Amino acid sequence: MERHFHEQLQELKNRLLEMGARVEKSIDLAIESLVRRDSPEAEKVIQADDIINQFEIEIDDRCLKLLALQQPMAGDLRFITSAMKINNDLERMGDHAVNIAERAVTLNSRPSLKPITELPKMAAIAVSMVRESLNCFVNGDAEKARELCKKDDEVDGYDDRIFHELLTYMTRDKGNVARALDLLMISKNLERIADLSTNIAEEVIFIYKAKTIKHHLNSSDLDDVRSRS
Amino acid sequence: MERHFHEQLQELKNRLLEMGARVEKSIDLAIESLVRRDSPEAEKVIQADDIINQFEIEIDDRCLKLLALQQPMAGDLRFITSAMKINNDLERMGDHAVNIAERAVTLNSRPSLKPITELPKMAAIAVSMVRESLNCFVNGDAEKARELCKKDDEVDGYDDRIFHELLTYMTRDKGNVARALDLLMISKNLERIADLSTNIAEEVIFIYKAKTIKHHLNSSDLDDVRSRS
Amino acid sequence: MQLLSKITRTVKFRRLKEKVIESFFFINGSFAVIVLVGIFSLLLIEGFPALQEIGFKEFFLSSNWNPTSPVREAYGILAMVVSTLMVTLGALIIAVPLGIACAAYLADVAGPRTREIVKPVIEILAGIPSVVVGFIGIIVVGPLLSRLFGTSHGLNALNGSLLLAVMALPTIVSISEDAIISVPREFKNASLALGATRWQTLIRVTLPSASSGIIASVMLGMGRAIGETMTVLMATGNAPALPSSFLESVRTMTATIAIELGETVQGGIHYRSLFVIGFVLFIMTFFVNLISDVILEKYQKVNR
Amino acid sequence: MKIRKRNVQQWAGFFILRLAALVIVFILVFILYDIISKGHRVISWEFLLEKPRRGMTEGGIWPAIVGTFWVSLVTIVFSVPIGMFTAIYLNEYARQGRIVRLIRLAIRNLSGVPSIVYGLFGFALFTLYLNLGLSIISTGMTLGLLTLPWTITASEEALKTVPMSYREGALALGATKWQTIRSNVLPYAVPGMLTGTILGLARAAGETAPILFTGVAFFWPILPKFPVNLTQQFMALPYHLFIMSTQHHEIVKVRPLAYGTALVLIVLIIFMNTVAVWIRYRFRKKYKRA
Amino acid sequence: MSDNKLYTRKFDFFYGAFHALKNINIDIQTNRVTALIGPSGCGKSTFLRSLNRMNDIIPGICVNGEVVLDGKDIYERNVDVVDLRRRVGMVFQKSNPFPKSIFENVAYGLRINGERNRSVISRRVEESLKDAAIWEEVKDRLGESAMDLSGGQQQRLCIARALAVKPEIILMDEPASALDPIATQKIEELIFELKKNYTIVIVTHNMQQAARVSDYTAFFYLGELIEFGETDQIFTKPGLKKTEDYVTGRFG
Amino acid sequence: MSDNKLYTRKFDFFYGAFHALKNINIDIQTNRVTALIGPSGCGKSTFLRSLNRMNDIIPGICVNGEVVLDGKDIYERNVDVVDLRRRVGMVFQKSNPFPKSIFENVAYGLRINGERNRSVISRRVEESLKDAAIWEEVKDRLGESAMDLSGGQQQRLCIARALAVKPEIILMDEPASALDPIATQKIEELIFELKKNYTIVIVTHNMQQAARVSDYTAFFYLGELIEFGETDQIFTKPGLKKTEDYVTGRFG
Ligand SMILES: Nc1ncnc2c1ncn2[C@@H]1O[C@H](COP(=O)(O)OP(=O)(O)OP(=O)(O)O)[C@@H](O)[C@H]1O
Ligand SMILES: Nc1ncnc2c1ncn2[C@@H]1O[C@H](COP(=O)(O)OP(=O)(O)OP(=O)(O)O)[C@@H](O)[C@H]1O
Ligand SMILES: [Mg+2]
Ligand SMILES: [Mg+2]
Ligand SMILES: O=P([O-])([O-])[O-]
Repeated sequence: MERHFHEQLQELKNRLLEMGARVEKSIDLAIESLVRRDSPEAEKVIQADDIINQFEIEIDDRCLKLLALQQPMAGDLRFITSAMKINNDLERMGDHAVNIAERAVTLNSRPSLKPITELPKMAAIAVSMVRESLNCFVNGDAEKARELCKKDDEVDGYDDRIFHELLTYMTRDKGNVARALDLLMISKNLERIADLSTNIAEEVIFIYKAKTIKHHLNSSDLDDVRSRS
Repeated sequence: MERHFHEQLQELKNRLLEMGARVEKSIDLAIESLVRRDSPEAEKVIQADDIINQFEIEIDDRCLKLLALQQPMAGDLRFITSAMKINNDLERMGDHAVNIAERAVTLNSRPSLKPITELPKMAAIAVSMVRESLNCFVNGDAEKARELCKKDDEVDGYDDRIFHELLTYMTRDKGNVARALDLLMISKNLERIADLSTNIAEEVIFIYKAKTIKHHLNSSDLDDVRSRS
Repeated sequence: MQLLSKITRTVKFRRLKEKVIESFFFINGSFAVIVLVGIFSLLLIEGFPALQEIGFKEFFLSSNWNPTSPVREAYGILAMVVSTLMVTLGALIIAVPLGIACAAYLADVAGPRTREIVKPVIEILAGIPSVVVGFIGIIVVGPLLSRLFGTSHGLNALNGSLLLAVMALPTIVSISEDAIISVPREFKNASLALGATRWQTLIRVTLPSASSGIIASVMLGMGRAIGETMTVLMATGNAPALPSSFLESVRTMTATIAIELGETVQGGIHYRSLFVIGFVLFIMTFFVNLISDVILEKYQKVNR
Repeated sequence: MKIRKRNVQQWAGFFILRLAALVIVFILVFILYDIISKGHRVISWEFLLEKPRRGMTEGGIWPAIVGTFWVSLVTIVFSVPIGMFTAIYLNEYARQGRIVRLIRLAIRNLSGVPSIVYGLFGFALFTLYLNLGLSIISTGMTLGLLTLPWTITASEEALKTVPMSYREGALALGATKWQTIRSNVLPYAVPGMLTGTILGLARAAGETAPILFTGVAFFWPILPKFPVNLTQQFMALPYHLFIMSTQHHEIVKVRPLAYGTALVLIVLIIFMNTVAVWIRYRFRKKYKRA
Repeated sequence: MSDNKLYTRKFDFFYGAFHALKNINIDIQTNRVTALIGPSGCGKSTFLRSLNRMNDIIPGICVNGEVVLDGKDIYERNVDVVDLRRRVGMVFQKSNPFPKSIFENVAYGLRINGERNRSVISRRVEESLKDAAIWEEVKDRLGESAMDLSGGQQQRLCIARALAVKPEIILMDEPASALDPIATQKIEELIFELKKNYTIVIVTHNMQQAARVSDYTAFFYLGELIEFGETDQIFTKPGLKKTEDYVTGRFG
Repeated sequence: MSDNKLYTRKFDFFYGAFHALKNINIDIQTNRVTALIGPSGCGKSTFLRSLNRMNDIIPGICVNGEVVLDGKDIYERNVDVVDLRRRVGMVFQKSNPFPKSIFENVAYGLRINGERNRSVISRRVEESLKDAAIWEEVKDRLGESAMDLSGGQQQRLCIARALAVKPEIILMDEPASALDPIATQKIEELIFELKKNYTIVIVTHNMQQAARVSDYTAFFYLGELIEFGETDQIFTKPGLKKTEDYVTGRFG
């Protein structure tokens, strides 16, 4: 039997997807503004965060109402509590995008330190993780979510490389320190975004397989889930 | 009428408090190991994280069961969903403590860059925020929670100062860069811990005043709630 | 160990005791069957020889009943069967509308006060012995009818019908009222909530829902009328002929038995023929009751 | 407009119903009035306590009262225990099956058998076959059979009003069947059984047809003395009334005595009814909340 | 004053000397579901039955204040109760189909209103059965007795019967309390559908049910209206301590 | 084989030709609450009543397989039903106090067991009433009729009555379904207390109730035991699709 409640669950899903799309866009834009040295673009990201925050409040409220009014059980319940967490994760991704944008503005106001090549690649992977984790969530694809968790390693690899590269820049020239630091922070932000996507993927597995895989470091299901930064 | 359910809520509260105490201790230890250059102490922190993670899983499970089995309403419902978030926040604080400890180990393995004076002060404030926010949560003190949110500014102030100080160190001597960077990251971690405490305080206000104050940047209740890192 | 054996002993004793008690009640329960079978077979045994002697055809199809005739004894019961049915029909024509209307009034219209007055009245009416009603028939109704219709006396089928109507009314009223009152309140509420008036509710919902109970009450009333003896004996004039109108005197089957059994020779054909009449009565009422029973059962099923 | 029409319809309908009820009340009032107004004149201690004299044109009805009493007593003794036990069997012990269906069928048919047929049966069985002769005992047993289905039905009704939950409650506590019946069923059913029994008896006391052939006498002034004389003939109120109103040679002269007899009979029966109703009322009040 | 279709002002209700409802002011929103909750005996049913004057059947009652439907006090002398009840339909706790055929059950309301036209009747019957989401289950057996339906089907039939006379408001007194969870769910979904076209007031013992089906919730206690507001508000952040205690089960 | 106090193996139950329970294997854990849930007519009550042979009252039933209590099949021929029912107490859906005094209600079970000693009886009565959490409410009116109590109090009295004979297991068939939410909550709390000393099996229509009160839940469907497991498992992560569909209301 189709229930009104199930429509509401669907709606909740849609809202989360929409929020996810906005977050992806913010991340993309922030990185673009950095690459293209286009500060107005970064400003847009900062402004857009308000909307994402609104999303978060709205979705949280929605979940709370569903919990209060519909007494969800089993899968539905796990879905809603996970939605609350995913919501939180997305909002934090939004914040990270803002952080990137802010750093971009600072960097854009000063001469370029070096051509930015690695960061966009890293960002592309992070954004794809966001998108895919949400897709897994929507399609209930726990298998794919499990694979996705492995992608996080790639991003961590980028972060490491970028860190070392920037360290070189800093040690090479004192004048580089501040700017390199900014870039380094951007890399850290992207790394966090990827971590948060991993969280989402884990939640998906939790919803659809009813298994808590977080922190089960030696679980054979997923050996490489990292503890969070 | 006293209900079995209400006992369970009380138990949930206690578990959260216990987890909070462990997190505080981890932060304290991590900073101490840094100040006293005592790496084994830091190792303890890293090991203790497993227990904190276990706590998180257990509390999350507890909340889910309460939601599924007791159909909480109104205040009780808000309490449980907030507990889930606070749980998450505490676990992340634990992770930050681990990060600090890891950096401390790295730093301890090299000569001291400078006497560490500001960081312990900052840490003290952050830890007090953790403790106090949890106390507010336990005692249902929304007033105090509101005040607590202001303390975050102090921590941010420390972060700023430490950042600038370290920047000076870095620009002064290339050899300092790596170590300064580590210290800087520790400061960032502490700053995040304070932010997360602020989140908890916000949740408390939400439970007991049924008001979402997050992101209401121009709300008169709390002008200075910052958007998260 | 000792305790265990004690327990087993008490259990055994308890079971035995229960068995004995149950058997005792069962024996009592069988009594009704014995009585019914007894009545049936006794009537048959006592009556059958007469039927053999008289012949079915004459017995059932002749309307000439003259067992004491010195010339030729006649044993045809058609006239009294017709009389019985006629008086009964008359009674029903009067009692059914009146009874149902009264039942509907009591169950659905009357206030609790009125009901508290009228219900005992009905019960008292049911309690009045048939001789008393017959007595009234002779002394009050008879003269009244003779004056009304200009006949020489008022002891006729109409009188019998009127009195039988009075006898049947309490049965019809009380069983119909039961049926109407046990129509679930919810039906009435539903109808009222749809904007029906109380009258519409009564006619369209309540009475139809109670219909099987009402029909059963009519059948039971009919059974009562057929089997009634004293009133018809006293009030219908006792003329053993085929009646042609309600103003003629008639004699019913029951009245015939009542009048004649005392005068017969035990074991004689007259004596036995009266048992056959009894048997026929038995069968007639049996079927009437059977029908009402079937209806009642159906109605109980619906209202469960 | 439409609304008014419907209200008129309702008013007229209710009016007819009310009229019907009035007619029935009127019938009873009329009968009672006629009998009381004409019967009360002859009522005296003499009328009640003396034997009839002078070919029953004078004197009282004492033998008829006594006869009715003794017959009723035999009826009770005969039908009440069997009736109650049967009801207990049917309602408490019997499992739905062939035998029970048969018993119920028998009971329902017995209750429909015309009273005159009981008379025939009682006459043939008790007076002839069992050789009890024309006697109080034959008559009482005949009426006992007549009332048996009523007693059973009334007792069963009473047992049915005891909620199933009382029985389940007791059984679930480990009571045996008989313990359950004795402690949790009978106490609540007995008043109802009593009511039904008395009502049945009141009807039996007014019966004439079944007793015509089993021992009632036109004139039998010898009073029965328990227990020896239960085998003698007797007089009974309803039969006396029948005689006085149809068979007497001076029918007009004894009419006041007939009215008197009718009054006594009716008062007796109404009295019994009242007692029964009173018991039922008390019973209902006591266990209403059940 | 209010623009609502139905509202009460200073409404008091007495059973003889017993003051069952005290100063009730409530606005029933059009095309919304309003749920009445509260502990047993608090007056929910009494209030509901006041809205179509079904209480009139009970002797010795007395009312004060106003119940206003379309700007007119329904307790005024010249109001025709029969007409009122046609406009304000009712569904009862225990499903109560008449012992007639399914078709006749639904047609009943039309017939008593004098509708004779066969095709009009059968069209309305079909519509109502469809609206009550039971058409598919009974369309092939309209002539069968309504008593043969399952409990949940009977209840939906009763709803269809109420819909047939095109009421403006539907009152439901614990319509699902005698049903099993699956039938209950169907009724709840039906209520959700119905509110598109009807204004619904529902009494329920079951707080969760009130939460699920209603847009507005009124909390009664000891004959008083304690709190009235949007359902999600009442169940997530009630305004008063008493309401919070009741919905979280800290009561009594 | 199992070490449990009560378990069933390959248990089948027939009402005449109707196969009401099919191959039920279940282990009732000692000192735990086991809830039986499932859609209407799935056989919950039948199963419950099989455990103390209350079904024996119904004619035409037939059972197969074992119901083992303390290692002994209760359907064996030489088992004394009366004794069995004393050991396996029962509480019914509608409270059914006897129309006697409160005291006599509780004392009834003792008396039919032949207990005559006044002081023993009155001590047991007090204990049972205390265990059933109703002593405080009735201690000053033990002589009054039990029918004057409220519905919830009556139900607790019935529980006290069942406790008085010191059963080992208590069966409850929808014990709160006729009660309002507050009385229901009291019963639920009581069940929680009782499991310290008794083994409880409860049938409930209300999934939420099963979730709240039980430690183990058995989900029945069409006479079969679909899933049996720990309650939190069943309601948060059921093992089977059918169970998940039922508890999330996607059923039927
Ligand atoms: N006909 C009546 N006569 C007298 N008092 C009544 C009557 N009907 C109800 N009451 C009383 O009025 C109060 C409110 O009753 P109502 O039936 O409205 O309660 P409710 O909230 O619907 O309760 P429930 O949830 O048990 O149905 C109760 O105290 C009840 O005892
Ligand atoms: N006495 C009986 N005779 C025949 N069939 C019966 C009897 N009692 C129950 N049944 C049938 O057995 C099945 C199971 O009935 P049971 O009462 O155990 O269901 P349940 O799960 O308790 O349902 P509910 O939730 O409605 O109480 C149903 O299909 C019912 O129709
Ligand atoms: Mg109510
Ligand atoms: Mg059941
Ligand atoms: O009731 P009757 O004695 O006249 O048959």
